[in-house]
Amino acid sequence: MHIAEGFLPPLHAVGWTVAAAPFVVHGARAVVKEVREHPENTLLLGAAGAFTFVLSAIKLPSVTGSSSHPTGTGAGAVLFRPPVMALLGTVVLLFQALLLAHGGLTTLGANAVAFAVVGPWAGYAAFRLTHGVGGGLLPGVFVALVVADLATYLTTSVQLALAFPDAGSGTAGALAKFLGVFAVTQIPLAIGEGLLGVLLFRVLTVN
Amino acid sequence: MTHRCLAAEGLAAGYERGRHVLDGASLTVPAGRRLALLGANGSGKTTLLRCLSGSLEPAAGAVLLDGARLQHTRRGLRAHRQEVQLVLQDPDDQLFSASVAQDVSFGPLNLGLGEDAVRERVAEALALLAVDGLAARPTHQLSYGERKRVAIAGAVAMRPCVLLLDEPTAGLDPSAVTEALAALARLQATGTTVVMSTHDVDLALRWADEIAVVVDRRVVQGRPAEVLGDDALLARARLDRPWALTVGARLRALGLLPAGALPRDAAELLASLPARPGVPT
Amino acid sequence: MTHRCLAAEGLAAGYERGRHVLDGASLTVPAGRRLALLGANGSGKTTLLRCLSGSLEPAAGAVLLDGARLQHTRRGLRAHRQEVQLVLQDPDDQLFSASVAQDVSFGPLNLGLGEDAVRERVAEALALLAVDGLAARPTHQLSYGERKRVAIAGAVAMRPCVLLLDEPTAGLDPSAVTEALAALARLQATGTTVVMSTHDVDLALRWADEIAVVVDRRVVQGRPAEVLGDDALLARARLDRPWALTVGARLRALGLLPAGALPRDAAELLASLPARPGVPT
Amino acid sequence: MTGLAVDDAAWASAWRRRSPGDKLLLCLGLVVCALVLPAWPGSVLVAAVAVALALGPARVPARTFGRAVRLPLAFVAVGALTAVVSVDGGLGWAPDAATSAGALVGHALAGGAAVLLLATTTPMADLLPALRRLRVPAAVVEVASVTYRLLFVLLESLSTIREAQAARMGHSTWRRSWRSTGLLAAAVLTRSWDRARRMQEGLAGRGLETGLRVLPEVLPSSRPFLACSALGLAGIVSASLAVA
Repeated sequence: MHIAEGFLPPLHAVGWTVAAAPFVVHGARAVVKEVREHPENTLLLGAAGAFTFVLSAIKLPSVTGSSSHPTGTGAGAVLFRPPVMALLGTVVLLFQALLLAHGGLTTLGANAVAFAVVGPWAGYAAFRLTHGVGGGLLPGVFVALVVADLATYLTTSVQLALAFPDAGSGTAGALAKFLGVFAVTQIPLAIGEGLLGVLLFRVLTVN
Repeated sequence: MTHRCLAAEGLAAGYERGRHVLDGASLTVPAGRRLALLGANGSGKTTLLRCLSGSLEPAAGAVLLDGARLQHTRRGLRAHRQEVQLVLQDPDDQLFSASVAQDVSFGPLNLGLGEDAVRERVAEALALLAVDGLAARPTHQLSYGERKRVAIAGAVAMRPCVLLLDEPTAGLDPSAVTEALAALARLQATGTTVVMSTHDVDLALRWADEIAVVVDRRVVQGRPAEVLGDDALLARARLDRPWALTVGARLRALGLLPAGALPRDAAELLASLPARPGVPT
Repeated sequence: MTHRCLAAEGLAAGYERGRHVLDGASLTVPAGRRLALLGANGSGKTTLLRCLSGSLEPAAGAVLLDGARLQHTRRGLRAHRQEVQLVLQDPDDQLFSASVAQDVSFGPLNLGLGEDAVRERVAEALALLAVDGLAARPTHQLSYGERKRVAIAGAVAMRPCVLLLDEPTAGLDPSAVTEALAALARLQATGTTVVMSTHDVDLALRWADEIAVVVDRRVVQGRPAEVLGDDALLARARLDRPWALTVGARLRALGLLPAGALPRDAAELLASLPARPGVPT
Repeated sequence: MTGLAVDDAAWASAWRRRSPGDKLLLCLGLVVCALVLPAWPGSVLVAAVAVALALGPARVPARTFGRAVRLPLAFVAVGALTAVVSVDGGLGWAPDAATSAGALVGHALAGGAAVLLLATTTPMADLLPALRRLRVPAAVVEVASVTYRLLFVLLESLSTIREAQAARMGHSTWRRSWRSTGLLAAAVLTRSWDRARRMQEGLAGRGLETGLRVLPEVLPSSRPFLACSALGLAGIVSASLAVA
């Protein structure tokens, strides 16, 4: 659920961009350091970005009747760690905005916070937590991807609610509205993405 | 597996730089015969094979199996895919499971067969392609030639009546080509009609009973000697004439080969030539 | 670019199933000549080319450029790569940039050349490969044959003395093969020594001045007619004899070709044969 | 795939040889106008100018542009409706619901059209080097460039593998389709690693150890273009302020 270009009021667009910046800069620093030490890893990082983009282009077998695509950033967080995902996720969002008309440039900051920062960190935390309490790899992956997806959706809803508070019940009411409306597509999608993650990691660990 | 007749009528399909790759292409795959589909790269061979297999829905025209038109519905495709299977050029696009046996079992499992039936199909397909020794190997450890044969086995395990192969010999060395052709001969013996696309005119002459050339968005079909001897057609198709036809024609003119002789490769040519000088034929 | 002599001495390299792919392989690339490196798939052609180019360090033996041994140090490799360039079989392994001109500029930039010099090199390389019309095109829109030629241009822009090509004609249709060979001829005219690996014996006979066959972990090198006429060697190498040699030998025995004639392809064979029956040669 | 359509349009656009910096200034200017100016007539003017420039001088196929503009519509419509519904004490419309919804849709469509004008005239291969001048680190631009190149390679693998799976009935039921999709995702991941590893070797001979620097084409900035852009943007601003 990318926020479309022009949908956020200017102040909000600027605010979210400022909020995303430290994370993206931190990710960029990590990437610059990695590439300085191992220039050939530029290709691996590029491949990781391309995989994240392509993963989000995979059509999940229909859950709700409409075609749905995974966010891809949860799997990326588990595979490549959240700091790198903050940068790779933002690059992928930029490509989605410019190649697929999915998202936008002024909403890039807001989308980056949801997809490239909150989603990956929440998913990764859930992954470590599941591990900590003795859950295996696959349950960890499932939880991580579901949580990453839900956290992304929650963040986007908060962003919309802050931008468009309800006339009577304010931001809280607006949040309930947006969560409710998008729940129809996002909750089955989150479970679907978790399932795909399990299938993906199962194949990888068998190999 | 009884032979069934696959045909295409007036296909328009594919899209590149504002026009169709194929436009008005018709083709009949004669049941039980070996058909070589010739064409330069980019001529539309793959597009035609994808239409015939049901992977690509043509913009116009129809694909017919025993006269019945292929419907691009879930049910129509399901029925078609049990009869017609396509093996793509790059084996890596078809091997997506960890081990050879698992990969070959993918299709039969999807047909809803029981475990024993699946095992039987897998064993049969691997044996036909002479890759039974590789069953337990991980796919990424195989050589290119082995991967190609395993990919074919995956399609063969579906027991199709018609097997379409896109450039099955591309990238193979001579001995691997010989092995691949032997495997196709075994398949044909089990009743499968084999269609192979290639741009190797020498191979097409040696192997095929029937030739179809993809040229100018259409298909020209006929007997090998006829089609491969048509220099104007070959030039339009950006193909060469097989050397055996060129050399054979001259040797016939010189009276060294009998009038009707059409040697298809070096061995046949040597067999038809006199062994010593001065012996008239 | 003056011709320089590249050689390998007693190489042991590569590792597969507990033994080296090459063991005791020696080869001399004669400066300015066309060398075809023949061998079945998996015989070690690519391993040998990778050693020669410096991208693989042999376990034993040495690679020599004008008699000087290649040192696998940063500096040694840097110097070697300015003289010797390898083009891999799959062009997608070398095209990392989305634009053709940008991709070709990668090597010259790394040589530390200024912008104008880089642009000149890019233009020259694209022109030599006859892909100058593609400079502004995106890599992902190119056909396979175009991508192959752009990958070669990327190496040519380094202005190597020796250009090593792994299966440059694999997967190309006849007209693309002709174009690729013409490009290689232009390169040679500029003073580059060209080495090409292939398993197409007919092509090797037609193209090469010198043949090296990778067989049993070693290399056998010699003149085309000699090496390609050695049936025992070819059988060990799992290769066929070129048809032109087989047919030529019989026609010489029949007195239809002059004793020394060694036609290398259909055109040369026709030219050497009498035009009408009864005319003795 | 629509993404490829936008990219194809960018490479074929009549504005392909214009400086990416010029186009970036014009399009960002339009986006800011779409966002800041009142929807009527600001958004309408921005959208009209973006569409006219794309279909006119830039010669972007109308079909491509139209399809891409429609993509975010579902989100925009649902989002705008939700924003103007009031849940305070039962469902109802917020005051000025129609106006606010219209404004939201207007801003979004105009902004979308402006971004699309950039996307359909400027390939990533031109845009990414231009980011260097905005002080984005070289390493980041290089990683993004490799991502751009590889995503086409991987998208092709993705569609071919899916097609091969479908041919062997891998998507004939819901259950099998899930299993196949898992295999598909794993296959694409292994291929992306494999690609990167093979490229490392393929590029070593040309000096990978110093990074992935390339020389972008010279696409000089045009003063008339910049002047027209500034005039046009000023026109939109003053017209909007005059009407509003």
